[in-house]
Amino acid sequence: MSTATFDGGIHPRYNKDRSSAEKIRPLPAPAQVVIPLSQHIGAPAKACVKKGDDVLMGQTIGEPGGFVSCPVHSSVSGTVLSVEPRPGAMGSPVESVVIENDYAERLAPMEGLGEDWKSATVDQIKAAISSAGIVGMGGATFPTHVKLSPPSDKPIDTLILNGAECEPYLTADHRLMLEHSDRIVTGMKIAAMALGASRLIVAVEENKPDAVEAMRKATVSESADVVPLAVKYPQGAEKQTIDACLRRQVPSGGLPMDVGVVVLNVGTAAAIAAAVIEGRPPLERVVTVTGAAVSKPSNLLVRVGTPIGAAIEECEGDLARTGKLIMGGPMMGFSQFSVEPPVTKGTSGILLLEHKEINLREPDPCIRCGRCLRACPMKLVPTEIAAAALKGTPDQISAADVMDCVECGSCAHECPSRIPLVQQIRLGKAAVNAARQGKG
Amino acid sequence: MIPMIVLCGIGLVMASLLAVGRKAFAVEVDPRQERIDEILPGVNCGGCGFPGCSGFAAALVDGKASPTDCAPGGADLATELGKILGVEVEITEPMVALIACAGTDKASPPLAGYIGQMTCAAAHAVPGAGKACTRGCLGLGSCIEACKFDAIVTTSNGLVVVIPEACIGCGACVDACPRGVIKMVPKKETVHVLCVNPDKPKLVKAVCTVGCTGCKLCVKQSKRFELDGTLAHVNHTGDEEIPESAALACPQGTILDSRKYTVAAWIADPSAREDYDKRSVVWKDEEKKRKAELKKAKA
Amino acid sequence: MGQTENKLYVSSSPHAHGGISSSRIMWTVSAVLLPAAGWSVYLFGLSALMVILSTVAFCAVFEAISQLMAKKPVSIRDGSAVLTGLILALTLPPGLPIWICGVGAFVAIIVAKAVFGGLGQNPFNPAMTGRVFLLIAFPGPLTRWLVPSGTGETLFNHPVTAYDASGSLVELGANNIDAVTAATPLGLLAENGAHAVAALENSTEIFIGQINGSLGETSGLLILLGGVFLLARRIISWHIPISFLGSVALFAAITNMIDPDHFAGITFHLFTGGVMIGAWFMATDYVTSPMFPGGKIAFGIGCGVLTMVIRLWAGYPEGVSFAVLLMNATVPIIDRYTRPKKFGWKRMAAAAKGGE
Amino acid sequence: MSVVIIVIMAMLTENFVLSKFLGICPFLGVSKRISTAVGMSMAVLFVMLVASVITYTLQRFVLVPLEVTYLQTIVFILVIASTVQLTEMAVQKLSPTLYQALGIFLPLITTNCAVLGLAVLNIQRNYSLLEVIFHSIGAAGGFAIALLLFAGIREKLDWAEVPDVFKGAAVALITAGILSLAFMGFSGLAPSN
Repeated sequence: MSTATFDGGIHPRYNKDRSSAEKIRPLPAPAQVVIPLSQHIGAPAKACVKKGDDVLMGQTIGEPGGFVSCPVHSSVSGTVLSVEPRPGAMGSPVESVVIENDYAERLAPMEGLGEDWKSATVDQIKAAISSAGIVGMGGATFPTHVKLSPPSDKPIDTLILNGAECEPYLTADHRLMLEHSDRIVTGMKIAAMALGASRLIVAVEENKPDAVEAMRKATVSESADVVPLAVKYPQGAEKQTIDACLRRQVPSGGLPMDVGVVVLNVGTAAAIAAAVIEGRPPLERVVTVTGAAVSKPSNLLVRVGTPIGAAIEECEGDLARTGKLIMGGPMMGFSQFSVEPPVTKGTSGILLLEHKEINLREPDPCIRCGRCLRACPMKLVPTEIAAAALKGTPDQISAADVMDCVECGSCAHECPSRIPLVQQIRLGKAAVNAARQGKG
Repeated sequence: MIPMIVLCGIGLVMASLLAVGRKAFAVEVDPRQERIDEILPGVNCGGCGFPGCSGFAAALVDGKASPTDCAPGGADLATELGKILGVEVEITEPMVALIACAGTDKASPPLAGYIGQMTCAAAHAVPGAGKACTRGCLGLGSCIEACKFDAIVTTSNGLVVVIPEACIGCGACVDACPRGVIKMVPKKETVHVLCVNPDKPKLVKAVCTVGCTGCKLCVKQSKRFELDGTLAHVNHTGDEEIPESAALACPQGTILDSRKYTVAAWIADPSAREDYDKRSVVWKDEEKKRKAELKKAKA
Repeated sequence: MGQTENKLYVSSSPHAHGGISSSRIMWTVSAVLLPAAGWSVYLFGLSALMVILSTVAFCAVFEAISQLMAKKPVSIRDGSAVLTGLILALTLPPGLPIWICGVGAFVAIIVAKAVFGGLGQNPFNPAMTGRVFLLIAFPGPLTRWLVPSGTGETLFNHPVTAYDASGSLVELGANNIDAVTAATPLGLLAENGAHAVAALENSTEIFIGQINGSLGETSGLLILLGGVFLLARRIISWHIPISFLGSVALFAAITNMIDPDHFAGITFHLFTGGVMIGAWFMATDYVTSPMFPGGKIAFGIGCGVLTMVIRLWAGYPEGVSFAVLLMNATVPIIDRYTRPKKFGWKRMAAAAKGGE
Repeated sequence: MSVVIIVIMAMLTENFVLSKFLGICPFLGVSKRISTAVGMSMAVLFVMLVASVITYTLQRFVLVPLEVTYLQTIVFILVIASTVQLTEMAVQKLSPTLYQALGIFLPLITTNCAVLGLAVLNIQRNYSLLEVIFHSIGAAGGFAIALLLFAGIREKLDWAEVPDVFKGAAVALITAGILSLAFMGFSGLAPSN
């Protein structure tokens, strides 16, 4: 039997061996943290501290701004310097709480359910997860308590833990699975209980045999299956993982819960365990700092709110050699123009590419070679969407299925003419959204 | 004789067939639509918001559009259309587009190189692309694509300018700009604030040397200037002439006085700026003297 | 450009690229055609070399001119014009006057490509358009086939000579060019029926390519090897060549079975004329072939069937270039109706069941 | 001659548009969209069929017996014009969008030389009524094939960056020329008598 996988996809250069053997080590907390109030998809949190306030480590500094929202916690103890817009990972300024670290590490009181969680109610667990402000740690940053609350007409039978980590370069999840497999499994059991899911799957790309082994060992007493997945990008995309593990396809425009599945990142599971058992919100996360311009590629445990510059310095990244500074992985990450933006709950990597690695060539015309549509994991026709996005009306663009695109970047990665297909598709999405809003 | 009969006979048969057909398939059309279609400019600029000129004609007949909505046709066409439709037409002020940004790539240098789709909307969506100012003109010329009248041109220093003489005021460029830099202004207006950045003065100064900082010095020179937060703009409803001093008083050189310099010269010709700087220094000296004298007189 | 160092660049994701480029594809395909081109020079001597070099050069020049006129950057280096020139040359007979090569290149590059906006926009295969135009405009020169020497002697010892039908060496010139020409196997078939070419059927000559014909039509073996190489490198997919060759073979088999006297067999049809080069190199042109697997198969079958229909029943003994051109015209419609289902449709029924 | 050969000939070898160069006007005018091309093909099929049958009948039972065959052209035009008018009214009533899309080209089928050409050819070749019907279907089918292929290509050209000087009719004519070259491959297929 061949390894589980999906149709389409690509084989980028993975470059994971730079950092995959590096043990997770903590990065000292910086003198000042900048904690954005919007580290998740949904309504931004509302600041509940003001300039001059004394805050404790783990204290809530932002209250959720709605159901699809998350609280935000201080990752250090110290004094609030200001609440103001600061450059965020997406470039535009984000309302943030700036805190001066007093290095006292005074912890806020935390109330976990301890080992009693097994006897706790589903609501208690969800409340613990919700107040800890846990979001999808894989990068999508969708509030986890929302994901764990599917409507009653959509029963969940399967929980998939996603340890595929198909983004090139990144090894944060890999290291987490090796070093904290027990914690991940505990988090998985808690989430499964909250969902009432009977089937548990851990999906890991088979290029991490040690992680597969570690997860197998950790789940040996559980009823969970560890499924090795073929090494292919974007194997870790939610819909593709589900397709590979279960042969269920999430319908167009639908969510995993439409096929009775919830997918959680392994990092999220670990965070759930900490939140439910110890009552500890995610104050830090594992970040892979790597790339050709980094001399000491590492997997760092970084406090949320640490400027990426501090992590780059720790790993001896050479900014003069850097042509592109990326938060996240090379396929779906965001390029940065400064080292100011802070690490957030969703930052899985900091990548420094050298000048010679970046492509400055003007795109050539499309030669209709069809590589993009063979690469597309959603079986779309990227060139047609792009052509419609550039020249067509919103109706023509949505007729080309623009909204099914997951922006994984496979098409642009394969394009011999180096056409910025994903960017053009994003323009198309923006045009369609604008037209839909216009119609009301 | 026979050929006549043959022809007439066949003609008669066919004619009666057609007559029956016309009855069976009768359709009504508003005759005004065709007449309107004929007099419209036929450039299909889309400025009216309808799909092409014939779409506009249909909308006019249905009463969904106003005769003044056709910018290329201007006032003459509007009156003409009014006659056909049998409605009174109020002639509106002719407008032109204005790129309200003077931030050349020297005034607001880029923070990083940009790789990707070379259109404004695409670059706008990539943080750090374009100039330091995230509000001003990107200079990639998506408005030029949108302009059917070749009224917008690029400058060599990272901006675009509208040639007022060529602009017919259709407003297609306004929608093409992802940053809302383009404004429609009355054609007769002479003085313009070339900045749309509403950020705090500190932030504006950090990203651009010619951005409006909301210092209110122009407001002191003419009532026609108004402040919207920390961003000045000209109120077009007023009638009085704006004095030259309004532009000269601006410490940032944000205000264009088109009686002195054309937009193109103001943006792209360094000598225009030099000339302005000289005049501004002279004016400020005189102003100082005048104030000193005033003080003296008071004392 | 000194500024490029020490500078950060921003862009939309993805930030990684697989490294393949259009020009590498073009040059690879061109390189793969070189053995076949070399073989034709070995067979036909300088007369073949002149056709190849001049056609390629003309194509490159016309490409440059058209791009200069359109005020676009000149992109000869991307190899697409050279590839077009090479393919066009390989469809022409040896000894063709250079000026006719120039006309073909003009039609291919200017009329069939530049007019539509250059690379990637042309609905018709440029080389095929050039070839068909020449065939219709200059039927005489285009069907004057030199007899191959089979020894390379013409090239090395007597650069402007060729063998005549009786096997003796003659100097090439305007007066005696007819003396050294003969009908192609397909011409013989069309004129005289299958028995005229019975000797050729299953002979090594047509397999290796010691037959007369267009430059690239002669060596089916080298073309086949080149095509398989492209397939192995994943530059082309199997759909078009296999369905093209398969339908030709099937058509030949059926007609041959019905009337062996009149219709020739499978190997004859596969290895004569342009079927090999057409299936591997012309029909697979990205720009003018369908994008989806199903469409590619339909396209290949269409090419094969049309080739055989034209070969067997229409006026021209050779049908590949017409067939490819005709099928090019159908590509937009094929693409429209062969689009694969997007993710989330195929297994929706199963998914719905699983959700319950 | 077998009707199959007549159909194939009219469709491919003697394609009215691409090898006889008849009916170029609607071929260029109504080929921007596949949907309108289909509508136009249907209209032409109807007109061709009806006009051929009527003209054939008139020729055979009126013009020849009365020895006024010199009236052929004028009578045929009269018949075609009326048929077109009828079609136009029907289309306008039944599918206003198609009517709008076809625009001026619908009434122009009247002067569409393909229809008159077909009627005259029917007579010249001494076809029987059955042959006339199949010849009309073949001719209309050929027209439809040409129009559909062409419309497909032109829809694709919408996205292409055709140089300004070649935009519109120029590139359409060049495309038609190449298509016509391709159709020449069929020459000799089912030879005409």
